[in-house]
Amino acid sequence: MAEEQSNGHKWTMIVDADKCTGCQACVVACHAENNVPVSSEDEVIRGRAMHWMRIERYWEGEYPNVKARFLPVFCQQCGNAPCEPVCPVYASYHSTEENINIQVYNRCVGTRYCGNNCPYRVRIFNFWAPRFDAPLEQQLNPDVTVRSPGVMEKCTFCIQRIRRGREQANIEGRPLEDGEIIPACAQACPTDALVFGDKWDENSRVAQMVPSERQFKLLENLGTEPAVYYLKGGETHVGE
Amino acid sequence: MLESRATIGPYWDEPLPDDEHLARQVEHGREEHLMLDARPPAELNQLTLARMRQTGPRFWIALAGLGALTLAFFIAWAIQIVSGLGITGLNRSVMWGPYIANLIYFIGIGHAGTFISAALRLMRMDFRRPIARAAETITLFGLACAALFPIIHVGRIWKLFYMLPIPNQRDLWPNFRSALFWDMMAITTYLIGSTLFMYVALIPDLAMARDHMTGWRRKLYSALSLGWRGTEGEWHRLEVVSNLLSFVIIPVMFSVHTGVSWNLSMAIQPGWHSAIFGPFFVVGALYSGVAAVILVMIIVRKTMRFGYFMREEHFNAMGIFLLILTLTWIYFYFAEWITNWYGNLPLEKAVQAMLTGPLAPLFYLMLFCNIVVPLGTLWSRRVRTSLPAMLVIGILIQVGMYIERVLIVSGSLSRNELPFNWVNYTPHWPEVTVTLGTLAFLGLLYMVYTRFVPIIPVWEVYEGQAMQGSRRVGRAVMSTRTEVH
Amino acid sequence: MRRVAGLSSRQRLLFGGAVLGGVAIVVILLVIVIAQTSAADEQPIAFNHKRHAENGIQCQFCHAGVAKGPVAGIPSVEKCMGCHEYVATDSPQIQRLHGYWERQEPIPWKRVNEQPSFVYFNHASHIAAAVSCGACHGAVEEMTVAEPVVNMNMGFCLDCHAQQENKDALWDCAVCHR
Amino acid sequence: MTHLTRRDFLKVSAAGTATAILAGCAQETERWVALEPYVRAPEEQLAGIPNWYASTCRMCPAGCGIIVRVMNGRAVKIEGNPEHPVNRGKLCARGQSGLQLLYNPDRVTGAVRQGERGSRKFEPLAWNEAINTLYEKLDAADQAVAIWTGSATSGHLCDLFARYAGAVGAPAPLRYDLTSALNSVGALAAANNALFGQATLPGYTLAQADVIFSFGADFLGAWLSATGFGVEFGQFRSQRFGKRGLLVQFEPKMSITGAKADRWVPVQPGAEALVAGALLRIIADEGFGGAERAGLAAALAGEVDLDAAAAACDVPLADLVALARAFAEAERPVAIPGGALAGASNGVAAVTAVQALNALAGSSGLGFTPALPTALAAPGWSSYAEVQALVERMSAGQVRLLLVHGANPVYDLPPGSGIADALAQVETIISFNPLVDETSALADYILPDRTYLEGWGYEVVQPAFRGLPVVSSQQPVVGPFHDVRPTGDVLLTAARGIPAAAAALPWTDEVAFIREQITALPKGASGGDDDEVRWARFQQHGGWWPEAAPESAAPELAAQGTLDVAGAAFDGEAAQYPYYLHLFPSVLLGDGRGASLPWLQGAPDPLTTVSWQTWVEINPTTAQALGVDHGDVVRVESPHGAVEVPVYVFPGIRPDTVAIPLGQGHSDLGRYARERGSHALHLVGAALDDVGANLAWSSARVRVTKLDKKQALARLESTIDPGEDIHVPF
Repeated sequence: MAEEQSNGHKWTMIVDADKCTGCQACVVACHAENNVPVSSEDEVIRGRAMHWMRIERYWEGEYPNVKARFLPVFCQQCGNAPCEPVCPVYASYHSTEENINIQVYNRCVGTRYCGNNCPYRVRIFNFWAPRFDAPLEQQLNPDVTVRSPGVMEKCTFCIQRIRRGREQANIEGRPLEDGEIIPACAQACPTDALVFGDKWDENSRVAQMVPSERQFKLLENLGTEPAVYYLKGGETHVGE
Repeated sequence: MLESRATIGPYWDEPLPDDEHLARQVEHGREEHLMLDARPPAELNQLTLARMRQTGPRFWIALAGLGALTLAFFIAWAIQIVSGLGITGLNRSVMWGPYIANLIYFIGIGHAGTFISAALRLMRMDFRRPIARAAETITLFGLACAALFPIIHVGRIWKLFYMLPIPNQRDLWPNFRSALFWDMMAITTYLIGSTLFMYVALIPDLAMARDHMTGWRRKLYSALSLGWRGTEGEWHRLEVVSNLLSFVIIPVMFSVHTGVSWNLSMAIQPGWHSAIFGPFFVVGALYSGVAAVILVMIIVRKTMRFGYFMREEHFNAMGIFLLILTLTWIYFYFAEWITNWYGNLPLEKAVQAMLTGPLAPLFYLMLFCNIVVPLGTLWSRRVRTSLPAMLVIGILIQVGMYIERVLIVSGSLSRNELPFNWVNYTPHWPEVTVTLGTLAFLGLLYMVYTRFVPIIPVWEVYEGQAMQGSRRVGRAVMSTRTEVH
Repeated sequence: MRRVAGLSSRQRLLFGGAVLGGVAIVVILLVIVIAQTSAADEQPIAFNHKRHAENGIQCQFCHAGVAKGPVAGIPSVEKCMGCHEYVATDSPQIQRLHGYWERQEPIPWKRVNEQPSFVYFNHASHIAAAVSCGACHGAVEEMTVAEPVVNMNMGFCLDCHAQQENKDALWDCAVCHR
Repeated sequence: MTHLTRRDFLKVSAAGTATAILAGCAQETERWVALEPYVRAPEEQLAGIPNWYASTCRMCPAGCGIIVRVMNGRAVKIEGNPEHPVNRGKLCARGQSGLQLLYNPDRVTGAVRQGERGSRKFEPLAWNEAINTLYEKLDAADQAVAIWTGSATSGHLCDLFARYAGAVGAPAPLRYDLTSALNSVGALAAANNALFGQATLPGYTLAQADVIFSFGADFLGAWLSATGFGVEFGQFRSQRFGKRGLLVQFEPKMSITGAKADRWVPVQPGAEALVAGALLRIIADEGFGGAERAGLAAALAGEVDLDAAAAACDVPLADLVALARAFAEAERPVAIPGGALAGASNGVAAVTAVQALNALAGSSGLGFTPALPTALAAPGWSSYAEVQALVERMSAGQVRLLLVHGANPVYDLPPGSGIADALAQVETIISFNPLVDETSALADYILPDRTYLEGWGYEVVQPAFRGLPVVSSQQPVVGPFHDVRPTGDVLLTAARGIPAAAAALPWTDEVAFIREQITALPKGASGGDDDEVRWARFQQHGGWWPEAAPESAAPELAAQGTLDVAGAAFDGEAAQYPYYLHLFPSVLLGDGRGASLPWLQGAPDPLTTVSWQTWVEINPTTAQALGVDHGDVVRVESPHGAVEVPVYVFPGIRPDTVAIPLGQGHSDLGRYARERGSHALHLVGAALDDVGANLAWSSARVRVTKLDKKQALARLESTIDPGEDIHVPF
């Protein structure tokens, strides 16, 4: 479904790979904000670590000219999302208001088709019932559903923050400001590697950052039209 | 029809020709061809009905064994529902495992039954007559078992009704864009169609059973036979309906496996995203399905002593059919493999590298089972007509085709676009139990079914034998006896 | 019917047993369902909305969060005591209230209207859109015992959302589910 | 599954189709946390609307400002305080996890007494009795009381403890833990003192730097003030006109700072001083950066074997020359020493050599925390020599009462220090830690302090950023979750019975003390003319800092003479112990405190993506020589001890070095930490470094033996080699 610029918002994230230090602040912030349970050691070994976002680390070259590159990967909120058409019950659907992908947990029956069809592998499945050893459940964010076992879940660009921000602006009868809504990851990122905003708002920071020559999209060849733009990591050379 | 049968009269009343050479030829023909080796209808009836009551100790032992496995399957399923899919070996990247492979596999083995019955019926192949019902039955139960798997597979079985198009106040419908939805529709349609197709053909035999049975069986059959009396009008309608259903069911059959394959090929997944998957899966399904029918034929013939009905000619014909399918399947497999190989896309190559790397034992076993063995043996008539040989080949093809499905489903998923997320898959006990248990369940259903309905379509055999001396010219039925001689 | 009548006594026993067993299972399951869904339990204090409304107390006086945020809120014991320290102190219900106050215990009110955990309803947005309380809660000011009036399911919400001007924006799943 | 809910029951019976459909009818209304009505509603609380409270993070000593989102009386999220000069609205993984300390299932819920030390059988103790006990023990111990504080001890508590100790004539409280050792605050302060006459932690301004040479300092990971440096680094990478700066990292094992560096130079452990000296020598010899800089370099650099330096870096000499040129010719070069090099036996010399590089450009990127206008100051860290002295006193039976707050000496010190035996000689040990850690397990009493989200406090921030002196505020964001009392109040109450202390500690409670300290400060950035307003603004804005940084000149080089570039000495013969041991704090678990928090345990290590475990990083070449691969368990043995850990084959490490992260290997500290991984500090001896003040924790050599065992690594990354065809997707 093509997206049309309407009165909605085109939420966009910019990931500056040059600044990402892989420090995991965003990952833990996401766990805290979105009630993502922690996977046990055995589950991680079985390849079921639950993170809505992860920092992929790729090695380049060999010692001593070795480089490690960090790539934060979370739901790319594709404009042309492969996960959406395959869901038989519309649990994975495209929000025409926010122009991101929404996962409706209570609608999900758990066919996991969307998970297979996501080339970024950012959709995770609740293989077990979530567990929070008492009293750790006191921390749970009341704005986010605790997902029941058997459903798919994924990064939502902190839809609860987006909605809260919009509702608040609505109640107060004013337009949204750029930077008013920030997802937990971008908020935590010490180096400011994650920038979030509405691309359709011409004055927003993201709208100005998108046309960078360092910009690329992850697996762009698949035509998924992600709403996440990456900025290539640079290199400063010695003696030039 | 009944009238025509009456006017031409049973040819077995004819004496053998006087010429000794010719007499031997006719005798040999009768030995080989069921249609030429006619027996009085009453005898056919008795032969079939007697076997339905036959339950020796071996029957009960087999029943108990299969029952135990089936029970294990349902217990494993219940445990999986309670504790969540965490007990399976599925993981973050390989979200579809043997459950989906089983779905494909069971639809596959169910595939050939109705095809054999319907297509061969339309092509007026007489050899189908005694085996048609045995084949249709495996379609029925194969599909029923296959239909369990989406239910076993989903995370929230108690919300499965969301997939049904139920009008509701919330304006929520299933997603008609989803291949999964259409797959479900196709399976349901095929299941209903196959059931009808089989049931329609079953009515005269149920009526026959009703007429020969007493007690509760009589009650059961009189209810099931819907008051069949065998009037000419009834026979006429039966033929019309059967022919109609035969025509209708074949496209549905194609749609089912194409639908299943599209679940995979419509996805952005190296190893899945292939244009050939539709026909490839249909052929693969026919391949495993025909092999399954042969297996069933052997077992039914052996355990129920149906040597009279299932003869060399049947195994020979099915063997040839299997050989043709082997070649077709090899063609498709080769076409898919070489396209990917020549295309040299890194991720497709990664999938192939996995098949020849960590999964090599499975991969080569699959090639051995699906290509080497059938291609090397089925050329020989001796092999085709040897029951032990066909049993082994049939089982090997089942194994091979099952492995092929698992490799396609779980194998491909373990290599995806971002190499950071590659992961291998090993099944855990629930998948193993459920898979074996479903096979047992299929066997159990089949076994019980053979004791409740005549597994040989007596009327069809009888009709075939009766029609053997006749052919249809326009609306008239004429004797062809001279041609036989 | 004739068939059943024609059965032997043993068969009838079996048949009847099967029917009874089936009915029993259905009843047990229904009880479970009802136990799950019915929340109309007795409140710890028989609060009378009607009486309070008659005395001119506005909804927002007690449910103070209703125009400010998602949750309307239940007043604290302190707030009740603000009036009832002096008002109607001889009523047995008010004496119960005093009991909670003296023990400094919160009143364990039974929830009357509740949404499942995956539904995020924002009272303030609805107040801002001038939806009256009664549109969903019924004429609470006429109730002696507060009861849910409408079945607040998704269909009920959407019936109303569909009639709004910005219906497309209100049709988004993320409006309520997050 | 701990309890069977109705929904579970329904699921049990769901094997039948009818039941399955029925289960679907049942609404999933179960809420994890229900809204509860109040008896007295706090004025600012409205159900469903969050409140934010500013406070200070205490997960490490950096002193970042936080704001905590509180809903319905529950703290649900910690975020960075955008106004705070240190972290400027950002917060690291450890800071985010503070909530799990507050709501940790293994917290000590009230005062307890332990009958037999180490039995872990605790009897509850009424607080009256507990405070009385503390008073009696304090009274009885008189001067023979020792106080051991650490990173988790709030600044105000350090001050109160110091005042108490001063009043009764006891030795000053010790402030030492593994964090301070790993940050090598002792070596940094000693070197700064020697070079610039400033015995404090250095601060660096990276935002405008054009070249950063970092020697071993993982300033983006777990060194000093990672979030503050992270913010600086972000600005460093996006300077005006597209300038992104040059970061060169010299370290034996790639840290995340090394991963972000434009050039990673694998310097041999212990040779950092040599390399820094070589850089100076080259600058001096080649005259890079103009006469002034070259002259300064010539004055500092001694005779250095340049070829040896290049060899120690595994780079050609030409590269080293190019690096020296880049540094010398940069407008604002910064050199940062830290991490393992400061823990080597030549630690102070190495730090000095690196810090000296800063002097070339007039120390433009270097700064020291300015003093506050009042007597308030950051409490100093103790040196390891002082720790040794206390351990000796304890062993000699001269300490009758030991108070432990915010530190965990049994875990924080290598076994060779003799801490365990020393503790056994102490008559009474009282711990104030919120969890039963290794030291609390040996304590007689635990009088748990409130966690920082429930308690009051302040923190004088060090190192400071942008030259701003900062007193960060700490206030309760939620009511106390358990029956725990603030240690400040407990101490003040108990001290009232001791005449000498009562006079020195006249405050009724700790808040009165904090208030007095804070209101003495002049008007800061948040304004406030009278005390009341200033006190309120202090809490509201998360602390006190001036509107603008006080004028301060760049640090003047005080030292003269050439630098000492001798290599470090290592424990163990090279023949017997062929590999250097490189210990490093985990980015997530820090010095081990994080191990009790599931978020940190479950988050993958940035470079190895391993969670929940300890591993040893080995170069692929070395691994091949040893015949080991990922997940093979090896025995890493030093002259001081041995650990058994699985191998992670790590491309970014020198072949002659193996690296083990610290943080795991707890025998206590709650269910998430207990019996998990190994504590590599057991491989380290208790020797002192070149100035005889700091623990030389990075001075062991080890041998590695393959064991016939495997342990699957809990890696997030794929365990499958993608082969050569698959490229990094960017």
